[in-house]
Amino acid sequence: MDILTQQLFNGLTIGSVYSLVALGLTLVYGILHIPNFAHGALYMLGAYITLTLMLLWGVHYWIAMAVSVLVVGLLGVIMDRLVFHPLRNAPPIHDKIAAIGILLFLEAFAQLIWGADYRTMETPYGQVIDLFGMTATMQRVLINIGAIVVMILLFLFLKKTYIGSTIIAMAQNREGAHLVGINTNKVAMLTFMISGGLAAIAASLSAPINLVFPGMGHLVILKAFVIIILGGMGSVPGAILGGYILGFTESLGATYLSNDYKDIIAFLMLVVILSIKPKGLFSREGF
Amino acid sequence: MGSLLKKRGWIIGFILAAILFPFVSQNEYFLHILTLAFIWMIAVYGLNLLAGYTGYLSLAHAGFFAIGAYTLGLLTVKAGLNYWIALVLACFLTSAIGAVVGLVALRTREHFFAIYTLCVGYIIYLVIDKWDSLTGGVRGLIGIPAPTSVGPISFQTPLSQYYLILFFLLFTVLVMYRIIHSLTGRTFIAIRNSEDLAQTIGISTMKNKLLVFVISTFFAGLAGALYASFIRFIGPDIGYITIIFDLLTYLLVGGIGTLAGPIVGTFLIVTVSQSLQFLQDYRMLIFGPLLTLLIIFYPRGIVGAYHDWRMKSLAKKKQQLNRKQTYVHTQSTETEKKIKEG
Amino acid sequence: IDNPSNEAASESGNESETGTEAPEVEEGEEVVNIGYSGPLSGPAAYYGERTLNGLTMAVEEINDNGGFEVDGQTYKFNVVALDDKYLPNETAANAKRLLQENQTPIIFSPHSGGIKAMQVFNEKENFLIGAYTSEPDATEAGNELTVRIPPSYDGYLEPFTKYAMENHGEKLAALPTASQYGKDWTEALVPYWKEQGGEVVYNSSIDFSKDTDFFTLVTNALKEEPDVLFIGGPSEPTAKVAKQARELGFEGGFIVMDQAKLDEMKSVTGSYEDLEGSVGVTPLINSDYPGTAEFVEKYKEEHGQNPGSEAGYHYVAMYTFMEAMKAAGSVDDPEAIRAHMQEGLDALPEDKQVYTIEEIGENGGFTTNLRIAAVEDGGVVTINVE
Amino acid sequence: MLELSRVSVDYGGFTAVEQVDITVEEGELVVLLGSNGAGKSTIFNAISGLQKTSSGTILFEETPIQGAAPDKIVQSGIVQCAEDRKLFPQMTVRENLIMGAYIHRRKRKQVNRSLEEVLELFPILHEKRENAAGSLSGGQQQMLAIGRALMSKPKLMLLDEPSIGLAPLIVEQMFEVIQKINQDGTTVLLAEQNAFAALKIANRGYVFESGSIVVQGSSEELLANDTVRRAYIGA
Amino acid sequence: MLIETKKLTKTFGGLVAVNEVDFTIEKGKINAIIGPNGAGKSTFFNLLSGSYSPTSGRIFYKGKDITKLPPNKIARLGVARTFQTTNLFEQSTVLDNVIVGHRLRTESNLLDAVLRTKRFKREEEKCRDKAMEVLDFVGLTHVRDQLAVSITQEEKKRVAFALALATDPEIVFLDEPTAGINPGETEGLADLMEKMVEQQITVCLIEHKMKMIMALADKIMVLNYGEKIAEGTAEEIMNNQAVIEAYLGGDASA
Ligand SMILES: Nc1ncnc2c1ncn2[C@@H]1O[C@H](COP(=O)(O)OP(=O)(O)OP(=O)(O)O)[C@@H](O)[C@H]1O
Ligand SMILES: Nc1ncnc2c1ncn2[C@@H]1O[C@H](COP(=O)(O)OP(=O)(O)OP(=O)(O)O)[C@@H](O)[C@H]1O
Ligand SMILES: [Mg+2]
Ligand SMILES: [Mg+2]
Repeated sequence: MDILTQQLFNGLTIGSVYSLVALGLTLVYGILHIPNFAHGALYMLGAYITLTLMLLWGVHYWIAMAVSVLVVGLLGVIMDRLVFHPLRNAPPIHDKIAAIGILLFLEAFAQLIWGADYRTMETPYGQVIDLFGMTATMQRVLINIGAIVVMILLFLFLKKTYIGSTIIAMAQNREGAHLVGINTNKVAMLTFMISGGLAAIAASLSAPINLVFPGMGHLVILKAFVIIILGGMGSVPGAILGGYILGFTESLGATYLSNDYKDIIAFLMLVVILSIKPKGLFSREGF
Repeated sequence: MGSLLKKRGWIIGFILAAILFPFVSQNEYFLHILTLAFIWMIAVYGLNLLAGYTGYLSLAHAGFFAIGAYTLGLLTVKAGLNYWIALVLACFLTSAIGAVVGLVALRTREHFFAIYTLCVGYIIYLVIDKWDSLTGGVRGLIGIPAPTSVGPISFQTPLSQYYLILFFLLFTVLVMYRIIHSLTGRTFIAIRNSEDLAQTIGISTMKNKLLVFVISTFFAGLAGALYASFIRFIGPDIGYITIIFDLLTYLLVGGIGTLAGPIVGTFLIVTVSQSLQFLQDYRMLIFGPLLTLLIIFYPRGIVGAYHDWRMKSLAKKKQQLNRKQTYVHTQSTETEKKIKEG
Repeated sequence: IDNPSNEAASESGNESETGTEAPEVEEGEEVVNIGYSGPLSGPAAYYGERTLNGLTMAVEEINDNGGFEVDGQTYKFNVVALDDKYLPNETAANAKRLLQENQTPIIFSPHSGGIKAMQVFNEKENFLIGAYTSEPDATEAGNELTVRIPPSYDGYLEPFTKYAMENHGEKLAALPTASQYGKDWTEALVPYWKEQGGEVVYNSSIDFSKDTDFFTLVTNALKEEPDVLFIGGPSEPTAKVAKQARELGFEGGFIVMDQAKLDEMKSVTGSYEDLEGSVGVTPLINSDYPGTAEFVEKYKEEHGQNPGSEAGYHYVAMYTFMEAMKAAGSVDDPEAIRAHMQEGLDALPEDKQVYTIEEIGENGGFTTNLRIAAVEDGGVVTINVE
Repeated sequence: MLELSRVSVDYGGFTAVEQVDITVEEGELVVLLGSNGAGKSTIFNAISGLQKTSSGTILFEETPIQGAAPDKIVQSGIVQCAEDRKLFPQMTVRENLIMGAYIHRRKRKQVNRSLEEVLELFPILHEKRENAAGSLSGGQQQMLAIGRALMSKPKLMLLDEPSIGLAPLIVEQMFEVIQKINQDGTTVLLAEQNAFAALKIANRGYVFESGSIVVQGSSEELLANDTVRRAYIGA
Repeated sequence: MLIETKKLTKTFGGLVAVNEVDFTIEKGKINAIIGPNGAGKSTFFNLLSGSYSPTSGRIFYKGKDITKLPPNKIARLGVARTFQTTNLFEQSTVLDNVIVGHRLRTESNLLDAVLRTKRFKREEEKCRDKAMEVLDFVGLTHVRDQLAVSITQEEKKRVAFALALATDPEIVFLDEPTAGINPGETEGLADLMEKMVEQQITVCLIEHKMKMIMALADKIMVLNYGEKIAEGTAEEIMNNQAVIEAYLGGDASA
């Protein structure tokens, strides 16, 4: 087993998960300027909903995931309507605190419904396969393929469709969007919907290789913030690239530098990059 | 700004209440909670000067709080230094590290600054967590002494610690008050409003921002050092992100960029979260939405809401006065209009 | 066992009991408040709940049986539980509150930070700490009013090492949790392993609260092809590590740090197959102390799941404190209660001995008989320790 | 076509527009004159739905539109070209224009045709079509804003001070463009400080002062009115 | 000669916004810069005030090279400016807005503020007096206690003037000071500029309002596509064919 290729694959897998989470975050952060700390909670709920459907009604993994995407997307919409919409004229720090309030609530809520314990998600893709000398489970291959497909679809959506460009337009001038006849409320809801859906996909894909528990969102949210800043706020390619950079840094850093300090490496990297390029790697905002 | 000045009476009221409280109630638990709240308030004031008056939201302040706490802890426990010397050194070391961080961090702006400092804070936390040989790692640092006596005054009892920390809080408020109500304070506000404009009226923005950053880390360090000698045990979790979120919550609920905000917000949230204790596991179920609602309905915090309310009632009075005058005015324009049209 | 703040604990879907209802007090009876401060919200909530469950079960039993008598006076217990979110300063505040408002002679806390924060003032303010931590400092610092409940882990080193070396080989890779407990364990195990002629080919740790995926670390640990993998932490992520090691082709055995329980790990891996060749502590449900079976039964009935050791230990400890109160002839003199703990242990009825605790050490630590177990041929077998 | 009756708008406690009546007939070019803070933009925002009215009715083609969402109003055929332009700064000029045709997004061909027309109308935009809107100078941005408004093929166009900050040559062109737009069949409601130039191309005008209309009449009447001349034309 | 630029150039990516401009500003005069939109006028101001650093070329102030100085140092030398969009501290009163303008002429630091030293008190007083003085100068004494949000556009422009004047400048750069102001009010602002010159303050402004410029300016420079196409007195400019073609259009007298 070649350790380097194996670790590259591992890095790719983690990077895929990071990228998916970061994408949802970057949409909401970059477009609606809401630093949604509750995004981690959406991620957590995505995993729980898929899991519950599979356990309770024996729904197939993919169908469960699809339902989860819808439900979490809707939850994102509700969050927007109830909390962020009323706050749209407040400075971003307010969104931050409100999001923390939501996060606390959703975690307590998950604990109430599902208990505080760890759960495991079994998928039909547990088999171990040998991939060019690397060991992987089908699930891991799936994470990588799934992530890439989702990213391509999202990119096409934003770049090639009118509805997609309304999202971008609104990011740049909300009132301007009004003036050309865009219903900005709908766009905001759409953005939250997509963001929640992406979180659910990320969680449903990655839960089988980890565990499901109320605090699972913490694992990724902080890193997702690092990624979107690294990649330039609101930049879709930036979030993807940032996710993979972080994934590889972690897997290779843990292997060749230090396992204990690998998190510091990732954060230091961001600090260094921002010190040199104060506006992130993709300094031009937008797409 | 004018309305800020009027808050003097408010502050004197607070001071009196705080000084008299132990005479009214001997409840040690209340005393403990209040003392702890005072410590948070000091840290929140540091954050307020930076975020509220220059507009730079630092998420690294839990880290600086921890640096202050650990410096005091290590200097007293491991180096056996006198408490007061350690306290001074803790504050200055925190500010020194703050200066270095600020020098680089302040080149970024807005969201980038927030996330940059979030990362710095996290790195500080990780270093404390991983640097076993110095900080004791996850195990933490025990046996931190209480403040040593100054002449005849000893700080062993909870009551004396209460007054000591209250003293530091009042010192903080005084310093803040004087900074805010000075040219220096105006300079900071100018930076918050527009850095470009501030520069063209001759203000060196970098120098001033750095100054604010250093002062604010100084107070974070002071709060941390006091925390260490009050709880007398510290672990890496005091540098964790949750602490900065708590501090921010206190600040926002109270009212960012106001002088009384830190006191009001901290006091309110600490008491609310203590009184929700009976809910145990589910207190976040209530506290979370409560926090969110507060932010939605009082976006400028409690103090800000009070100001707005005052302004409004003042404006109403003014309008009532004006209306009488404008009535006369409109009448005359109306006749004029007729003339013009006619 | 100390479960550090950054690690969530495991399982269960039912709502938790937090604190007993105030007991029904009849004429002439008095109530003794028992304090508890632990994580009841946030990532470690489940761990907190389980410790509290053990406590409340004991207290409810005692109250249902009409309370207990000290010096001719009948008393009932009332547990007052407060959430501290795993933060030491909150524990300190809670303790102050419990003392002020409930005059609790004993306060339980299941994490070392909180315990240390209370130790600053517990002697002066005169209350006993029911310390659920295996951190040696908790008792070694010489606090006179601390009772350390769980056993220390030194006893496991020898039997674990022996079993693993005999059955699997001499190359060890260590990859336990990054908590202090995991580090302490590693610091004890690694030298011992080498002393016994073994080789340590990898030594690192996993931070379950920060690592999204363990594959990277497991890959690194298996790089040198070890015979034995030392793992540990909360049961579920530990099981995940074991499973991923198998996926990556590891065929050796596991030494499972005592924080993880084999039975709980099985619910993650699905069967014992992946855990074949593991050595660890005997799960409470597979233990055969005199009172275990009854306790397990009762716990299942109340909470719909198997109890873990933290519940069991709290249960025993509560009974022991009660017996010590009787022996001391006082319910509110912590010093006297502490002084009579040994008598309390001796007086503990057989059917309450979920664990048999032989004695309380000089410094206040309980000493328990160790039982270890291994997974062989798809099942748990108990291994005798000399 | 457009009829405002007794419309008032409040900002908090302050009444910016009070009991205003305005009518615009189809095909007309009507100008709102008034000094700064008179309430012209406020009226425009109220018509566009960006600002809530506190009382009064706004009828567009006989249907009340006060309180309707801004996007609905655009769909019904009113488009505003705002004072501060409200462009999408990081989008290119072309993308901005295309967004302008958002309500016609399903008619690709028509959108492309409008795009060509607009680029023809403003050659400078053609030149800069791949540049980000934010990098244009003030005047160029103003043209882009008008161009973007034209892209939605409005029945009624609200132009809020289109000449602000423009060079004289461009101002002249701008008014020519407006006149042309009007002649091509778009009804125009124009807010201006440059009263002289505006009245030269307008049919009728209203003069605002502190939130209410003080004078109204045909362009000739207003041009002839001494008070108007003194206050707004400076001649 | 107060300010002199030598081959001043600024490029944004491929675009040359200001192209090798040589310009001189004479003391005590009203200098105007005109030109079509996007000609580079604002950019030129940003270069002079240090907000942008030039791609090439030099800037001299009283013979001293200030090309590389940051804006705050340039301000200290006596160069003040306003922005094209009025940029005030909206939540403060007019007076508070202006007080800080004199900050650069004070020495007192944080310690003075905390200890309330004599110097602090003296300088605090000095800034306040200065603010009152300039507010009086621009004619805004009556609104000095109102919040900046609540005053009219024209008053805002005056506050911006006052803020610039509070820095004790020798020269002020005004970027379209009368944009969005009606003719009546424009005259008032023009008078104010003349009053400034009387006070020995050199004025340099960008404007599109030709009538005002022609009446006011002693010297006019015309920029087009970043290049200087003409320079001279109002009369010279009015009759310059290149300027008429590029900028004024046929109806120049309107
Ligand atoms: N968002 C707002 N909040 C409070 N007051 C406002 C707001 N917008 C405008 N105003 C006030 O309402 C009044 C009318 O403003 P409006 O912008 O409609 O005037 P205008 O005629 O368009 O002036 P201008 O020529 O400057 O564009 C002014 O006194 C202004 O200060
Ligand atoms: N920050 C920038 N980045 C890129 N291009 C810029 C930038 N600032 C200005 N430009 C470009 O430089 C040119 C000159 O712009 P400038 O704002 O100086 O024009 P101006 O003469 O002030 O015009 P106006 O009279 O319309 O305000 C324009 O083409 C503009 O697009
Ligand atoms: Mg307007
Ligand atoms: Mg300009």
